[in-house]
Parts: sequence; C-alpha cells; structure tokens
Amino acid sequence: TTGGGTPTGGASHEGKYKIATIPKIDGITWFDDMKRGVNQFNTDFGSEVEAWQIGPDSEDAAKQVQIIEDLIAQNVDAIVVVPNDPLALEPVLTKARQQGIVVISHEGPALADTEAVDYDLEAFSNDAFGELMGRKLVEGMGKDSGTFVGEVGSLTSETHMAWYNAAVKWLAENYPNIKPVQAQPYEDANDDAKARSNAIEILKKYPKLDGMISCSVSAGSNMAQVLKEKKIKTVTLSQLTLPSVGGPYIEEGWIYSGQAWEPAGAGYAGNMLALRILKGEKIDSTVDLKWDNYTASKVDGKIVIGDAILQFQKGEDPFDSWNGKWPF
Amino acid sequence: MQAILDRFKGHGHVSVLAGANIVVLVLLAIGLGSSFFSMNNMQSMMTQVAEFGLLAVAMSLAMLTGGIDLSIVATAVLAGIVGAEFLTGKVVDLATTPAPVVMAMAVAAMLITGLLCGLFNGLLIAKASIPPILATLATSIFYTGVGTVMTGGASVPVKVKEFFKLGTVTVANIPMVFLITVIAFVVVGMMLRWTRTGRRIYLYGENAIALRFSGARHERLVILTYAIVGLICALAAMIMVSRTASARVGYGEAYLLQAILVVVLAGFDPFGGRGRVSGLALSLILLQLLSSAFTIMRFGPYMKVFIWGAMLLAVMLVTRIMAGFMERRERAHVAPPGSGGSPAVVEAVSA
Amino acid sequence: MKSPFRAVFHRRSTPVERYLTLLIIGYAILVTSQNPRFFSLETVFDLVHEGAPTMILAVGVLLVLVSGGIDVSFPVVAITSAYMSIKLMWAFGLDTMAFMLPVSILFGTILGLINALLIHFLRLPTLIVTLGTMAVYRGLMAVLLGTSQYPVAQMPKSLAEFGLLDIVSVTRPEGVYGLSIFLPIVAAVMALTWFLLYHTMIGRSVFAMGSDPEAASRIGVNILRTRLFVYGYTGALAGLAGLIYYAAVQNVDPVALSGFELMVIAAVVIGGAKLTGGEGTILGTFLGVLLFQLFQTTLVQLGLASTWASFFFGAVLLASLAMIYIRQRRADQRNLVFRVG
Amino acid sequence: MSVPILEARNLSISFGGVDALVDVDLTINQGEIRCLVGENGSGKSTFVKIASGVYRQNAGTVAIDGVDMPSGDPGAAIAAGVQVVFQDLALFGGLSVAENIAFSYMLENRTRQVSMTKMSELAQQALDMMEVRLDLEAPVSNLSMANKQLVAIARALLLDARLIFMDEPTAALTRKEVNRLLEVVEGLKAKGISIVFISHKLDEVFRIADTITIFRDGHKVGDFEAGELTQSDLTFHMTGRRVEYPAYQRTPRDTDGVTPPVLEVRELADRGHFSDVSFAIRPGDVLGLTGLLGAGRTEIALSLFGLNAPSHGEVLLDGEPVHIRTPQDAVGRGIALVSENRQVEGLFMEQTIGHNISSTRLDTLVNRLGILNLHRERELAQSAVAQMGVNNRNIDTLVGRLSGGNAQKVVIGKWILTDPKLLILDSPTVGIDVGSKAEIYEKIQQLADDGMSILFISDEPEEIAANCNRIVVMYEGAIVNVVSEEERNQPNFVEVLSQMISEPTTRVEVDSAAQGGSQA
Ligand SMILES: Nc1ncnc2c1ncn2[C@@H]1O[C@H](COP(=O)(O)OP(=O)(O)OP(=O)(O)O)[C@@H](O)[C@H]1O
Ligand SMILES: Nc1ncnc2c1ncn2[C@@H]1O[C@H](COP(=O)(O)OP(=O)(O)OP(=O)(O)O)[C@@H](O)[C@H]1O
Ligand SMILES: [Mg+2]
Ligand SMILES: [Mg+2]
Repeated sequence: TTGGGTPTGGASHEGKYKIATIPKIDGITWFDDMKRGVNQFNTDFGSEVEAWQIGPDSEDAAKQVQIIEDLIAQNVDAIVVVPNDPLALEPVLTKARQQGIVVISHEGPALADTEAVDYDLEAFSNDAFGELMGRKLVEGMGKDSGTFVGEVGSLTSETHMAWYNAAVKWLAENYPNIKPVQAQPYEDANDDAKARSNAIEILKKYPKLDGMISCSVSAGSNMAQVLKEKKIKTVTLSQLTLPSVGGPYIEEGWIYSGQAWEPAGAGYAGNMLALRILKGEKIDSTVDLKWDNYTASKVDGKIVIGDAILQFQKGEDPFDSWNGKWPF
Repeated sequence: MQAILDRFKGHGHVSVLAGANIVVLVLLAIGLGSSFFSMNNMQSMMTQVAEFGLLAVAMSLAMLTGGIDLSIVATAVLAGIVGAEFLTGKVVDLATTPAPVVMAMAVAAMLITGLLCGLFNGLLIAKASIPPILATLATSIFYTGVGTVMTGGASVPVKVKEFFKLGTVTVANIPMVFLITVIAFVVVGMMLRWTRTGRRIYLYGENAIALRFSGARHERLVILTYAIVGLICALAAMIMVSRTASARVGYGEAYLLQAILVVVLAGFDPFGGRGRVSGLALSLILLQLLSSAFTIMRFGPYMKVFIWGAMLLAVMLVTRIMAGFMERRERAHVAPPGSGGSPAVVEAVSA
Repeated sequence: MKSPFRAVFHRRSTPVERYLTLLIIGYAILVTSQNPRFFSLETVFDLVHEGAPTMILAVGVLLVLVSGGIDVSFPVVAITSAYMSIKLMWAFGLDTMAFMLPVSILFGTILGLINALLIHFLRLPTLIVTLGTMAVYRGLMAVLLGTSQYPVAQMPKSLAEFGLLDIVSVTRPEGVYGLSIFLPIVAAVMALTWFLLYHTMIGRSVFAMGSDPEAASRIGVNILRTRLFVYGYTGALAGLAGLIYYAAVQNVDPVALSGFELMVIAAVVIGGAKLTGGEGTILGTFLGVLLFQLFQTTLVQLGLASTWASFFFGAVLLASLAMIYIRQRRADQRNLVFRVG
Repeated sequence: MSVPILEARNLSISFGGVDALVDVDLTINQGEIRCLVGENGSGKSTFVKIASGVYRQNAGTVAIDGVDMPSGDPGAAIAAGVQVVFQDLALFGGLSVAENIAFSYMLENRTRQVSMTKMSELAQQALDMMEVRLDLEAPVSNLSMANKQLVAIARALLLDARLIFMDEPTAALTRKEVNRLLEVVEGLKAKGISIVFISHKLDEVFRIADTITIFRDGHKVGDFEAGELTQSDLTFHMTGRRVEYPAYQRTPRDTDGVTPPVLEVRELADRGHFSDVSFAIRPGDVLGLTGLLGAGRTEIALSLFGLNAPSHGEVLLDGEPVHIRTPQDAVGRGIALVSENRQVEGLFMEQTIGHNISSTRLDTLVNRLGILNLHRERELAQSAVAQMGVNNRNIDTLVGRLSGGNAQKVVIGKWILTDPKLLILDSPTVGIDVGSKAEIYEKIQQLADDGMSILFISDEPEEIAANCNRIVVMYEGAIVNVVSEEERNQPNFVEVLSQMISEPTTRVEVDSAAQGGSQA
C-alpha cells in the first residue's frame, strides 16, 4: 500500500529540505523531549535537512493553524504535527498538501482518512496499548473480580478512548467479573487541578474501588498522589504516565504499572518518514524510521505504526535501569 | 496652532501607526527579503488576520462606548458550535437536504446566536446597569458553559465540504475570508462616520450622561452596539468554522487578550469615545507582520508573549508622555484674558 | 436584640452574603441527598486543601477591587514568583520553606509594586496595564528561566512535604483525611487582611481611595502610597499563593493557572465586591470562593459531567451581578445619581 | 507685624481655554477672617484648591508661615495646618459619619491602628464644638445637604488647623443654621485661627469679614477693609459694572386665560425630594424657581424631563395630562432642559462644537437609512453658533477649549435648535463671566417674548428678579412663597427675595418685609 501524497521533492531538490515539527504546546517536558528527537534528527541528517520545532504557548488549535499558515507561506518542505484538535487542522493541512508540502501527523489517526496528511504516525497499535493496560490492572489487583474506574483527557480524545475501550473490551472478554463503575470514563481535560479534584471525588463516591485505568497523564499521577496522601493501598493503578511524573509513585508503590512511548522517538521517526517521502522513496508495507522500535514500522493504509510501547513497573527494566534518571 | 494640535490629537495616533508599519516593512524587506513579500506569504497573512480582525473590530466597538466585551471569543465559539450542529447533520438530514440550504441555515443560525449573545450582553449592561467588564465576564463563562454542555466539550465536525471551501477560496488571489473582514471594516467604519448610530456611539463613549440628557435612547444604543458586536463575532465564527472545519469550546481563547491589546494599540481610548477603524486596521497589519516575521525567525512563543506585552506598555508610556507634552504646550500658549472676543458690550471698569 | 451575625462580626450582613449562604446551604443539601458521604469532615478537609490557593488569591483581588481597580496579572505573578523562588533555591541549594516562602513573597511584592507604579504613572485603566504586565512577566520568565516542569519527584522536597503537612488527621476505613497546614495560613491571611483593611489607616485609605480617589487625595491620602500598598500586598499574597499552589498540586508547572484570573475575579465579584470600588467584604469573598470551589469539585457527586461547571458558575455569577447592580440601579434612580456605563 | 500665615504670589492657572486665575497675590494674616467674593466662576474655589495643594499652579508660589509650599501636594498643606471645607465637600459616601470626621485627623496624626470607638469619640468631640448631634454610625450618603456640610466642617475643626478655608459652607443652610455656623467661625477666630470664608451672601460677608478680597474673571480686584465698602460698591467691584439688568416684562397675550397654560403642574410630589408642588407657565412666562441649595428644584426639573418619575400629582402640557417617562418623551413633547451640571450633563468636552450642537437633533438629520446629512448638520451648527453669539465661530473647535460662558451658549444653542415649547434652565449662569451672562439673559428674554415658556432655576436673587415675571420660592421640597408679577415690580424686591430664600421658615411680606407668623 502507498500513501496518498505525491512526493514533490525528489532528488532534484535544491538546498536542504526544511522540515518543521509543531507540538501541541511548547515548553512542557513531553515536547521538550520531542524536541530532543527533532534536534537529533537535524544533527544526523544535517547535510540534507534543516529540521526544527516550533509550537504555541497554549494548547489552542487556533494558534497551531496560524503557525501552519506561516510555515506554508514560507515554503517549508514538510510539516510534522501533533494536533491539538485533529479535525480543526484538517483544512489548513489539506491546503499545505495542495501546495506540495509533505504532512505527517502524530497521534491523529482520524486524519489518515482525509486528504490532510500523507501519513499518520502512531508509536504503537492502540489496541495493543489498551490491552496491556487491562492486563496490568488485573495483574496488580491480583484477583479476578472487582471494580475499576476509568479516566481520559476528554471523551472526544480519539487515542485515549481507543486505549480505554480496548482495555474494557479485553477485560470483559477475559475477566468478566472485573467491571467499570460506570459506563463512561471520567474526564480531566488534561488539567492537573481538575484531575486532582476528580480523584478526590471518585474516592469519596466509590470507597470500595479496586483499580483505575487512566489514559491521561494527569489522571494517573494525581490519583496516585491522592492515594498517597490518604494512605489508601487498595487501589491498583494501571495507566499512561511519564517516568518523570509517575516514576516516584511507581517506586513507592502507589502506581502499579505505567505505560508510555518516547516522545523523542516519535519526533525523530516523524521527521524520518517525512524525509523518506521527500526523497521520493516508496513506502512499502514496512518502513525503517531509524529509531529503536521504529525500524520496522508497519504501514496500514495511511497509518504508520511503530512498536514503541514502553511499559514500566517496579522491579523490571527499563524502569529499574533508569534508576531515577528519568529520560522524559 | 490650536487647530493643528487638535487635529494631531485625533489623527496623531494613526500617523504614528502608519509610520511604524512603514519602518517594520522596510526592516522586513532588508532582513527577510522577497520571501516575505511573496504572494504566498501575503495570502497567508490575509487569511490569518481575517478572523482575528473581526474579533478586534468587535472589541473596538465595545471600547468606543467606554465598555469592553470579554465575551467575544465565547460568543464566536458558541455561534460556531450552533452553526456546526447544522453542518454536521445533527439538526437536518444532510443526505436529503441540499448543501446550499444547509449552509444557509447554518449561517443564519450562527448570526442569530451571535446576535442573541450580543443582545443579552447589551441588556445586562443597559437594563441591569452591570459594568460591561463584569457583565461580559459572566456571560463569557456562561456562553462557554452552554457550548460545553451542548457538545460535551467535543469538537463538532463540519460534514458539508462546500462550507470549508469558504476558508480557502480566493478571489483574484485575495482570500475570501479576508474580503469578508475588509467589508466588515468598511461597513463599521462607515457606520461610525456617517450614521446617527455611529455618532451616538462616540458621544456615548465620551459622555454617556450628557447623551442621556440630550434625549437619546441611550439604553437602546448600548443594546444595539453590543448586538452589533455579537453579530460581528458571528461573522468571525463563520470564518473559524470554515477554516477549521469544526467548532469546539476552547478554540481561540488567546484571541481575547490579543484583541484588547490590538485595540488599545490602535489608539482607542479605553475610557471610550475615541478611536478610528483606520487605526485599528493599521494596528492589525503591524501585529500580523511582526507575528509572521517572528514565526519565520523561529522565535519561541514566550518571546512573542513578552514582545506583545512590552509593546503594549511602551505604547501607553509613549502616549502618556506625548499627552504630558501636549498639556505643557497648551499651558505655554496663553489665552487672552476674559472669554475672548465676546461681542458683548460690557462696561469694564478697573478697580 | 443583636443578631448572632452582628454579635460576631460587629456589622450587619450584606444581602449578597445572605443570599450566598442560602445558596451554599441549598447546594450542600442537594449534593448530600445524592451522596450522603458529602456531608462529612473529609469534605471540609478537602475543600480547605484544594481551595487554599484560590482563597489567598481572592483576598488579594478583593483588595484591588475595593481600591477601585482590577488586576489580571496576579496568577502570573503567583506562578512567576514561586517558580523564581524555586530556581533560586536550587541555585543556593537551600531546600527549605524558610527560604522559598520569603523569597516568593518578596518577588510577588516587587512585581506588584511594579504594577502599582505603572498604574499610577500611566494613568490608564488598571485592566489594560495589568494585561500588559501579565504578558511581560510571563514572557520574560519563560525566556529567562525556561519552562521546565518539575513533577513531584523533581520538585523541592521541602515544598512537596509542605503540601502534605497536616495539623490533624482522621483515619477512616477508606483512608486517612488530614486537615492541611494551609488552614492556619489561609486563616492568618484573612485575619491579617481584615485587620489591615478595617483597623489600620492604610486599609481605610484603600476604602477611601476606592470610593472617591479625588476626595481622598484632597484630604491628604497619599494615592501613590496607597496604590503601592494595594498592589504590593496583592503581589505578596500572590507569591504566597503560588508556592501553596505548587505544594497543593505537588507539581511545579511554570505555565499553570493561565486563564485563572477571570475565574478568581468572578468569585470575588459573586461575593459582592463592586467594581466601582469602596465596597466588598472578606466574608463575601470567602463565600464566593467556596461556591466556586464547590461547583468545581462536586458536580461529579450530582451525577453531572464536569462540563456543567461553567454553565452553573456562569449562571450564578449572572444572578449575583444582576442582584447587586439592579439594587444599585434602583438606588441611583431614587437618589437621582447618573452614572456612566 | 508677624509673618503672614499665607502668602500667595503671582498665582496663575488655566484649564483648557479658561484662565481660572491670573497673577493673583494674596496675603492672609494670623487670626483674621478673610472673605473672598466674586461672581460664579471668578476663581475663588480654584484659589482655595491651589493654596491647599489640590491643584498644581502654572505659575506663582504659595508660602505658609513664610515657607514656600510644594505645588500640588495636599499632604504638605495639611501638615502645615491648612484645612479646607470644600465646596463639593469631598466626603466619602460609603463611610460612616464618624469615620468621615475622624479620617483627616487620623491621617494627620499618623495613626496606624484604627479603632471605631476612638473614631466615634473624636467625631463627637468635633460635633460638640459646633453643638450639633448626628448619628455617628450612619453612612454619610444618607445625610441631608446641611448635615453633610456640618460633617465637612467638623472634619476641619478636629485638626487643630491654623488656617481653614470654607468654600461656600452656607449655601445649603437656613438662616438659623447659618447663624450657628458664623458663631462657630467667630469662636475659631478667637482662638487665633485664620479663616478664609467664601460666600455669595453678602450680608454674611459683612457680618464676619475683617477683610474682603474681590475676584473677577480670575483676577484679583483688590483687598478692602470690611468697613470701607457698601453692598453696592462690592457688587460693582465683583461685576465690573453697576448691575442694572433690564427687568423682563411679559406682554399680555390674547390667548391668556383662553387657552390652557403650556405647562401646568398640579400637586406634584416625589417621595424624599419634593411634595405638593403646583404652578403654571403660559407662553411668554419666565417662571423663576428659587430657594436654597437642596430645596428640590433640580428634582422638579428632572421630573419634567422624564428623568425622575414623580410619585404623585399631575403634569399637564397644553391642558393635556401627560406622563413623561424618558427624556425622549420630553423632547418629543417640546421640552428642553439646560441642566445644572454643564460639564457632566450638558457637554461632550472632547467633541467639536458642531457635534455637540447636533446631538439633540440627530433624528432629524438622517435619511431613512440612518445616514447623517453632514452638510445640513454643519449648517445647523453654524446657525446656532451665530444665533447664540459664541465667540469662536469655528464649529470644529473642541468644546473643552471654550470658556464657561461660551460653552453654556453651546448648550443653550443645542436646545434652541429643537424649537422647544418649554425651556427649563437649571442654574444656567453658574461659572460664567458677566458678558456672557448678560447675553444669555438677553437671549432668554427674547425667546420668552417670542412666545416660549421658560422655567428658570437659580439661587441668585438678582438674576431671578431680573429675568422672571413670576417666582416660586422653595424650601426642603415644598413651595414656601409665590411671587406675582405685581409683587415683583415692587422696589427693593431683590432684598426681599434674598430674605425669602435664606429665611424660608419665616413668612416674608413683600411690601413691608415685616415678619409674620412662622411656617411649619
Ligand atoms: N477642574 C477644572 N477643569 C476645567 N475648568 C475648571 C476646573 N475647575 C475650575 N474650572 C473653571 O475655572 C473657572 C473658575 O472656577 P472656580 O470654581 O474657581 O470659580 P468660583 O469663583 O469658585 O465660582 P463659584 O462661586 O461658582 O464656586 C471657571 O470657569 C471654571 O469653569
Ligand atoms: N432632606 C434631605 N434628605 C436627604 N437628601 C436631601 C435632602 N434634601 C436634599 N437632599 C439631597 O441633596 C442634593 C442636593 O439637592 P438638589 O441639588 O437636587 O436641590 P436643588 O433644589 O436643585 O438645589 P440646587 O440646584 O441649588 O443644588 C440632592 O441629591 C438631594 O437628594
Ligand atoms: Mg467655587
Ligand atoms: Mg440643583
């Protein structure tokens, strides 16, 4: 299968390829790490590309649209974007592609169904990621019946919901007696204050809770924090987290299992994918994006999927080998 | 002399802005060369300035009355959501209704929503005498709440493809959305200059009490003004929805403070009664030039924030100093004793 | 006979205070009917811990409103000062609250004083001036200090521990609930502010300036000094609130609280502070913040999605404003006072 | 002779186009009572404000005890022992009586900690000095004008001031209250305190003044020993001429008694402001409405203009009962109001003369689309400017640059353009020069002659006597005297009228000025 885009660059391109990476927001740990990947890429391929990252100061799709408009006007060759709101970016990205710019999205699989991107890059299969969350929850609970609660950034977040639904489905099939307390997960808008007050209220409302699956980083770490404050040891947390945020809780035992992927890798791989398309290379059923766990990324239609799930828990690598020096 | 000073007071700011624009353009020409002035970049800037420009002109109207509207973005977003509900097929069946009909309904829905939001603001301000800043603070929270409850915070996708053509279509190389904004500016500018309502808006901003004592329906004027503000926000909503093919709570939040900034920068008096649409246009152009240049120069976002803030403070400082200078000039200019050449025959006697 | 309220506060309760009290009681009953566990000591303890930073910020906002101004820069001042104090703490290697607290408060004060000077000499609406300083403070800090976040593991130990310090705690089968150290801090802030506002000359000058700056200046109130006090004190409170916020959420995020300014102002306004200056009570502010906090945290208990929070808060704010200002409008009509705006 | 307590040299200040003070020298000695007199707007209050540091002068110096004072620093003046009872009082409406009185004292004494008890004690002490009782806890906004005045004086008394300026402290007081105040003033003098006393009531001035300083149009005319002047000398120096305003005589009309009066007010009442007010105005009438400050005259005017809904009574226009609910109603029915506060209610200071004048006529200047006919607007403005004799004929001048008199002509001009049946003038000559005053009188009389009905509100007896053919005197919201045309034509009427105003509770017989039974 091939992507929808027609490579415009090709060997005849003069000068370096300009590839811009646009994070959801500038200056937070996650995207600082992604910038590390972009800079690494810029160093590795400095002879043929000029790669940089530029982002807005708040998670506002309007600001991403503006930046992309400016980049289009500047005739960059490729754009790698982590959209705040994939749908809202569709028109401007479509416009970019019409002007011959290669567009790669990350964490925006919905865009793969549109003309807005050449490819969407996912670090892993969302189903697999969700199943792993479910499996780790059961493992941590150590029993095959009980209740859990779910929390996502927002009910409309495509990836969060994909993970959560996959986890629920897997649990229903394999452990029918482990049930969610309510059909829908809670939402925290990726906001720490909101996540914290949710955690407090959830514990008040469901005193007999056994576990929690959180698909937003804020949800998990704040629950862990509240459990720690209230010294509640009966709730198992299986969740998306960053080592820098969740690491200490894992060490102290408040979080059982954390999952993530490396932002630097996503940044690097996204740029690599863009470069391959720019150079007119054919994207086959697998593609090597030159970063660990992306060397044999699967191509499924317009979605490129790596194998970059990071799972960490106490007593196992890579968590133990990091030993407090969390990379991101 | 006096007349020149008076004229400068009215137009001075506009000429300063025009000068600043020229300086920036020259600097950009030297620094960034022709790439900055490419058709591509011009179109891009026009597109970008479109929706924000509308919000700014809405804010400027509120400021002319001596008020402020903190709900412009919330109004635009709510109007966008209501319109998008049509365009996503929730209200009408897209399969059976022809696209132009759906689009007309959506646009009407946006305009009506905007108008209602504006009217409500106006009523709170005029009939309940709530200070504009508080009334619109409350409604901005409330409209956002309504939008959130309607959508659950989700993005409402536009399924009618023709609609988001509006966001990309160009007429003679000029983006359609930019033309809409230009027309809005011209219409507002003409309204302020040539119509009774426009005149009254200035008078109200200058001295609301005197306008009331002149026998004008001052409350109706306020309601009307905020309704127009709401309507302009609805236009902005139309552009937003077409450019992003969706509507969602939280979109464009940063526009609010930027709009205040650009309007103050344009020489509008926050106390009301003074400001020109031409100044606003210049101020918008200046900001857009700089903003695009900053992206090209790869400035981080916080650097931009800092520069905007510093610019606002600097402009106010300069204005303050200029005003002080004018005052001193006036004092130095000694008027003849008494009330001037009164034709009255007064037998003046020395004591 | 004196009402119990009068006996405690030595003044009549304001209509806004009465209406807010009723509203809060009604709401509490509603929530309790849905979840009896709401009516508990734990709820109070949680409210104290979660609401502390907002409450401290709100007291500062009250002061500004009473003085006839409006300040939108305080969340940025709060975060900037706290972040700065943490950076400095690392530079000196003194991981103790005894260092960070005064430094953060000092920075807050300085930023507040800058606000005051600009407001005084630019003679422009306080909103516009603080809008400018807000952008400058935020931008400058991000450019100079960076925007790295420090989650619990990396944040200063003493700060993280401070956030978890309890003065008493109760152990329940469901967990341990502690009454946070924030309680005495917030209480002290409220008491100090009350004392300053009602029992010192500078506080009375704030009221005088708020109700009629021209008259105040004529009888010899030093307007500049009063402004320096108002914004300096508000900045100091912001510096304090910033650190407490970091301690409470156990996460140092240099861009937190953005957009929070309008919410806090709204809460204070709900509590009856008037934008025209000279009016506002600490009790009203407390009730406004309490209501805000309740809406933020307890909708879950009502089985409503949190998406309703803005809707309800906006509606209550509108009702509050309508009540305050329609009353004022009637009085103005009666007394033939013609007001602008 | 010891160093004078206050010595001002070459003071000058101007506001926009108005020179409020020009090169004024003034010396005030220890323990003297100095009266400043001059017409409205002659610069008396401005002098006070400069001397007390409220305004920063453009030129000149103020020395207290021989020491030059910093310009524009009220704190310094207060520290030097200067206190002011301002014309507009400068009280804090929201704060209590006690706090208002004690505030300056505590500021002055650098009190840090405020105690409500201490404040009440201080306030009581000050009120005792004047032998006055007031509710100390009540907010000042609830007090009557007279009581507010007392609070402001008490505030000054509390500070052992060495020089107290009192700017028209008696304007709102009855004769009885005035007497008590003057006793207080004399008591202060006995303690060696210097008083600068400003009043328009010349009898008061002659009663207490040691020296009288006369201002005219921002210039000091001179200092006079109280004994060396007569009332008419004083008036002459104030106005710069022998005031002989031509008295308005209404020409009787055929329609008199046939058609109903243009305006008739029957038992009109408005709770808290006025009650049981009845009068009628025929075409060509100039009805004078006079009384002390706070008598309720402005409230009546506002009621007739739709800005103050009366609680009781009837208003008839041309014999038809009407309800005037808004100013639009009023304007639509041919009523115009030249309101009391020119700067706030009458003018857009930062707009041009043209825009100010057209502001009442915008509805007739537009086509169906609401587009203004700018050409017609200019014509109208031009004609109004010419008609009113505004000195600056350039209608693009900002109104803020005009002198008070010319600005007032603009206000009257904008209303005359609407061709009203009833023109209400509320204190139209406050703060304007004699020349403009005479012109305005002339214009008013001419309009009345042409058949307009005019309600003329003023507290200046001369002006009322000269311009009105009938007069209503009010006190505390009620009519206490009605003067007919014949009575007005009596000689000596001005003095009689002054007495009617300042002794409202006493029945004044017009012919003999003898005292009758006192009224409730
Ligand atoms: N703040 C001001 N701004 C503009 N003009 C002013 C100001 N204060 C005073 N004036 C003008 O200065 C002149 C002198 O005013 P001032 O108040 O000193 O007169 P006055 O003698 O006290 O009159 P009155 O007897 O009416 O109190 C007037 O023309 C007035 O309109
Ligand atoms: N007895 C009273 N109690 C309370 N307030 C009063 C009383 N008498 C007058 N006032 C208030 O004092 C103010 C001054 O009165 P106002 O100016 O309206 O009266 P006026 O007769 O028009 O006098 P002038 O025009 O000379 O000022 C008004 O706001 C009025 O409400
Ligand atoms: Mg005066
Ligand atoms: Mg009056």
